[in-house]
Parts: sequence; structure tokens; C-alpha cells
Amino acid sequence: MQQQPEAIITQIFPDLPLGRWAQLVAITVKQDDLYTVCTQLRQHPSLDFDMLVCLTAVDRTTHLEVIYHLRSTSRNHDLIVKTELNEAQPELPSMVPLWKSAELFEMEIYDMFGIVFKGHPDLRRLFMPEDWEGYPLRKSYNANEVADNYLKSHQLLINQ
Amino acid sequence: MENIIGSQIIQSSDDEFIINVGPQHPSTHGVLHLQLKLDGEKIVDLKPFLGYIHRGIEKMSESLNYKQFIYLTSRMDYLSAHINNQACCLAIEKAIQAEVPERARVIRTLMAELTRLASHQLWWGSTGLDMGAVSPFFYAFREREMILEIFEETCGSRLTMNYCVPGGVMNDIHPDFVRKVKQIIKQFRDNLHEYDELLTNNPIFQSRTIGVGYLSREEAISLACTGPVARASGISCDVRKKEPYDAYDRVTFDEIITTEGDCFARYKVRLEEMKQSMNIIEQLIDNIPAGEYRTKIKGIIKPPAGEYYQRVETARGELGIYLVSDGTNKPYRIKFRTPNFSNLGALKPMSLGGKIGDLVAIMASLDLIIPDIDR
Amino acid sequence: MGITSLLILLISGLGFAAIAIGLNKLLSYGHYNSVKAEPYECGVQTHGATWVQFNVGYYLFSLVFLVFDVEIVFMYPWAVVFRQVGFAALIEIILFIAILFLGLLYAYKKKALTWM
Amino acid sequence: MDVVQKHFEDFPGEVYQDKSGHSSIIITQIDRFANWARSNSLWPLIFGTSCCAIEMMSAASAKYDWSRFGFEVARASPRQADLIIVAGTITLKMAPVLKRLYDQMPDPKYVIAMGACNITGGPFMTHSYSVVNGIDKIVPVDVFIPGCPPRPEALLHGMMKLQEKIKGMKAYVIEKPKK
Repeated sequence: MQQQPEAIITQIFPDLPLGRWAQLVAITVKQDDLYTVCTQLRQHPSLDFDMLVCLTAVDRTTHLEVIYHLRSTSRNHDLIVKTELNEAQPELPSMVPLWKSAELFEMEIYDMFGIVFKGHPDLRRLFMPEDWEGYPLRKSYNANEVADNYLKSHQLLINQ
Repeated sequence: MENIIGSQIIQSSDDEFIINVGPQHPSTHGVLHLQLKLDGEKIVDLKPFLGYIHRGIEKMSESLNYKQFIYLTSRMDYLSAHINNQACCLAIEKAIQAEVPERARVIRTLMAELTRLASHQLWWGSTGLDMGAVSPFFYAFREREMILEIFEETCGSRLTMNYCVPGGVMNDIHPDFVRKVKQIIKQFRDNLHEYDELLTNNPIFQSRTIGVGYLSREEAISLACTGPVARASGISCDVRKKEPYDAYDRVTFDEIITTEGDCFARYKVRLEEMKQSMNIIEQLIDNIPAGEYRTKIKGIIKPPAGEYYQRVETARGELGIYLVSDGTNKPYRIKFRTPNFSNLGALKPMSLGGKIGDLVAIMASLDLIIPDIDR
Repeated sequence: MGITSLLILLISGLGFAAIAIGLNKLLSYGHYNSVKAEPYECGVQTHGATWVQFNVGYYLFSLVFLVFDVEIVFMYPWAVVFRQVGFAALIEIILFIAILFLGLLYAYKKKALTWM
Repeated sequence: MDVVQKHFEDFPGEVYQDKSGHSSIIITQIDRFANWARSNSLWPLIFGTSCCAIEMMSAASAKYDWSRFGFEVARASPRQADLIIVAGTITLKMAPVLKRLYDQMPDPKYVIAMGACNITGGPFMTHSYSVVNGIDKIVPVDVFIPGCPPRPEALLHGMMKLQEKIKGMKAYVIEKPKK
């Protein structure tokens, strides 16, 4: 069964607020010391979080919440690392040097939320066309009639 | 001109050219667009372009209520459509603490294993097709059509079955469901030797897959690969074993793990998984508990505000659902962590340096479903 | 007798080709549009020009294939007269194949069959 | 493209001519023969984007077997196909690709819109920011097949409808665009 890494986390990171994210142990980390905490989580022998299972973001309208779901295949435990970003200039260090799976996740989050990941080898819009404006998964984004305007503006309609 | 791949810099000679293994291509099984930089037949660089089938399911789910968005997920990984719906129903049941009767749990697990069988059969047919052997395609669809007949009898539709409902299953199983499933399992076990004769012991197939597309264990972990792709590289990541859901804690089956990590290992893992699925079905088919097939959830589903996480094992890997609800009848934010999205990341390290023909073999062994990547 | 049959063969060959192409030009119609003339590459714009210099490996492969393709073509007339000529034909064909087999060995040793 | 009708004194039939000077004439008997030949050997393009492609594969396999109607040879390149079965959702990024593939197919060419996604956007009609609501906005469609995904029998029924439609067409006249 899945063990919970609570004891080790509190011992190594005593100052970080510990919490729960969907019955998984979660720690909240500030934006600027996120990279140091993640390298420690990656390299510390007793933690050994070697797999970034998922990287996602939630638009809480007041701020952007970015969630890293880490897993250790050897220790068999999971951890959620949460950070809050203000909407003005969302920037985060790229985790590609630590976990290779971060490359595709970060491209998707950049495309959907507009969070720029510094140091990403190939940061571009993954899903939307290159010349798309706006970030679809933001709460402020209105999704109606977007498709028809795009077709009209790109001369794709049949009678154009 | 220089291009940087990972850490080493490769001085590219001038006669390199870039071709598109593009959206419309017989071997991409969907609309995956790869841009290959080639030096003759050798692949120097590979860049995926996605989004050709991005329908924005996550944004759509934010404006559909809890009973509606479930059935969008069967359009994501349409070969394990039932398992996707099962995952959403489990997440919702966990959110509203709904109690699911035993009969529904067993029926759901049976249907999930039948879906896995049908999905692996289609993969087996299209793997043969990619390697130039056309007859496996027709052999594979023979059993698959019989399984789809069972789905159609019980749920009304063949592919996107919409059979799971929060609280159980849509309706009870068809009266001769048990007889037909037993008949299929018996027939498929007799025909399984044909699968080996056609592809497994085929020297051409072996020479095209053995040693091709090697994925080491560390690289598979770092790329967050799951499912048969990871199990072929030696990672034990079967969610049915790690976090048993529905009736998986009641059955005994073994998780197939090999360590070679090449295309043939992934092929063998999926063939063995088909046997394990039949094993599970045989254990469950005889003792489906009587009783209710669903608990009626009256009214609008409004889970309490908070976050919920549920993961299941689809035919291609671990599907994780991160559900954030704010107490209203529509999910505030829902994220599908789909297996194909991270398995696609493994395509580049495996195919660099190889030939174009090997790229087709590797893509066939990865068994990618593109709408599962783009959502 | 020989010259007339040769002429008939020539005329019917050329005629067949001319009719096939001519009929096609006469009866076919098509909407010409600029995209139809562009090269097809999986439905997207090609990256850069398509008239590029190919890798030399492809020519090597086609040359080796050509040698053994022509070998098969020579066997057709041999197969037709094989029964009248009798045992001598068998010796000739074995000699012919043996020499070409040496060619195959040479190509194999020179690594022309594996892709560099 | 404007197709203009020409009148010749010495020829009683209808003659049409397009901008590039290509003119075509109507001969009823040859029409019937040509239409019979075309409708029974429609080669589809391999173009499956999502779930409908799996039902198209089922239609191609032994149980439903569309080769009974002459559809068997599925070509990978539009240059050798004369029917494009759009099986699966067409999103905004895929629309120019579909339009380009349609343009690059030689005439006479036909389009089957398979699945609800291609008729009106299907399950993704509302609330989605990137799905084309109906591909008849982009390419002229001959037959619409509803269903999500439509059963293989429905696909075969749609194909037979297309064959009837072809048999009723004028074989050698420059068709005015459908829209």
C-alpha cells in the first residue's frame, strides 16, 4: 500500500507548512526557493522522489496555484508540492534538469495558463496554433465563438 | 548550423533535411505530427507538434455538471473508454462518499478487463500492420468484434460505452452475458497460439523489434512512463496492484515485468497482460454477487469543496484524475493525467540515432492514442 | 515474316501507350488550384525546398538492386527456350547465377548492403 | 471558379468551360459507364483522427468488410485517393490540413463526413474553443453519417448512399462548387 512520507518531510523541511491535497501529503513552497527544495527532494537519499507524475495548475482567480505531484518508485510514497503565483508575471524555474517528464508538462502549462518556465529547452505552444492569443484554461478566458472567428480570420471557410 | 540535443552539440552537415511525419500519416495512428531532422536514414532530431486533436475537454468540463463530463472522457482514450469513465465515477464516488454495491464493482471490473483485452487486440493488429504484415489486422479483429458484441448487448454501444454511472453501472448485465464471456475466453485461449505463430515467432518481426528502441529503467522513471511501456523496462507501476479499486483486491493476478526494455519486451508484456486479463475475468465471471447494480444518487451531485485524486490502470498506463470542486454542481478544475502524454516523451530518446523504419516500430510498441495526448 | 511481326509489336506498343495517355487527357477534367501543385507531405507545408540533394546511400542501394533486377530479366527469355535447349541451358544458367553471386558477395564485403 | 456554358452551332449538347479553357461535353451512355466504374472503385484516404477511425477500421475488417463495395484499397496519400472519409473531430489546427488534403486530391473527389463531430461538432459543439462545428464550413461534403461513433453498418450505408449519388451525377461536366 502507499506509505505517507509525513515523518521524513517534517524532519528534513521543518519550516515548510505541511498540509493535505486530496489525501496526499502536500507542502507549500514559495516561488523563489522552489528549485532548491525540488533538488533536495530529488537527490536526498531517504526521499528519492525520482518521478514527476504530474504537473498541473489551478486558476484560483486571486492567484495561480501550481501543483507538482512527485512519486518515489523506490520508497513507494507520493508528495504534492504547491506554489502560488500572482497573475501579473507568472514565472517559474523549469524542472527539466531534474525530471525529463517536466518538458511536455511545462509546455502544456505554458500553453494553457501562460506560466513561463525559465530554462525550458523548447518552450512553445503545445496544443493551440502558434498565432493563438489568450490562455484557454484561465478562468477569465471566454471560449464561445472563438472557433468561428479563427476560421474566418484564416480564410479557411469554403466560400472565402 | 548547430543544434543542441540534450547535453551534446551535434554539428549538422548541410545535406540534412527536415521532413514531417505529419498529421496525416499511416503509422501515427491519429494526428501526431513529428518533425524529423534526418541525416540520410538516421534520425538526428525529433520534435513533436501536438494539438491537432485538442478539443479542450478540461475547459469544457468546467461548464458541464458532474453527470455530464464523465462521458467526454471516453472520447479521450477511446480504446479504454470504459476504464476512463470508471475512473471519473470512482473520483466522484470518493468525493461524495457514495456507497457502490458489490455487484456493480464486479461488473465494472469485468468490463474493464474486457476493454483491456479488446484494446490490446487492436494494438496487436495495428502493430502487425505497421511492420508490413496485413493478416494480423484481420485475425485481431475476429476476437475484438466478439467482445464488442458483448459490450453492445449490455451497454447498447460498441466503442464509447458510457456504461459507468456515479454509484454503479447504467443497467444490469445481459442475461447471457456470462455464457458469452466464457465462450469468448475459451475461444481466445484456443486462438492465442495463432498470435504467436503470426508475429511472435516471425523472424522478420523479431529482427525489427528485438534490440530496437531501448528504454532504460532510470530514463523511463524520469520520463514518468507508466503502463506496459514502463513495465517492459522493469518498473512495477500497476495501479491495480498498488491501489486496488473496485474488485481488484479480490482477484489474484501477477504483474508482468521484464527488464529488456526494447520493442519486443513491450510486445511480450502486452501479450502476457492479455492472458492475465483473461485470468481475472475467469476468477470473477462465475461469482458475480447478486443484488443491486447501482445506488440511485438522487438530484444534482454537489461534492463538498476540496480536492480529490483518483488513479486507475488503463490499457496504456496510469490515468490520474485531479478533481478540484468548489461545492457547486460543476467541477471547478479537472486535470486528466493521461498515460499517453508522458509515454510520448519517451519517443525521442528511444528513436534518436535510429532509422526511420525503427521509429515506426517504436511508435507501434508505444501504442499511442493521440486524443489521449491532446485531450 | 520477321519484320512485319516486329512492326506490329512496335506499333501496338506505342499505340497502347498513346491511347492510354491521350484518352486520359481528353476525358479528364480538373479544378486547377495552386495548392494542388504543391508537394504533398502529410498535409502540412514542407520545411524548406523539396529539391534537395539526397544522401548517397540511397543511390548505392538502387544500384545494387538494379544489378539483380536485370539478372531476373535475363532469365525470362531463358525460361521460354529452356525445354528445347535441354541440359546445356541448365549449365549456362548456373554459371550466370554463380558469377552474379560473386557480385553479391563483393557488395556484401564492401558493406554496400548495410546502411551507413 | 466560374464555369460558363458555351454554345456551338454544330454541336447540340451542353458544353461547359472553366477559366483554364478546359471544356467538357455530355455523352449519356459514356456517363453511365463512367459513373458505374467510379462508384464501384472509390479508394478512401487513410484519414482517421479519433474514435470514428476505430469504427472505420472495424468496417474495413473481416466482419463488416467494406471491400464488398469496392472501398477496400485505403490509400495513404491524397494523390491516389478519390474519397476522403473524415473520421474524427476536426479542430482548428487540423482545419488547414484537411483543406490542403482536399485540394491536393485529384478530381473527381468526394467527401464523407463521418460522425457527429464533423456534422455539427458533436459532443464538443458548445463550450469548446477549438473544434470546427461541422466540416461543411471548410470542404464541400457529399454524405453526412451521424453517430458518435457511427456503427460500421451506418458507415457502409453512407457509402452506398454516396454510390447512388455518384451514379446520378454527370460524369464529365465541370461541377460548379457545391456551396
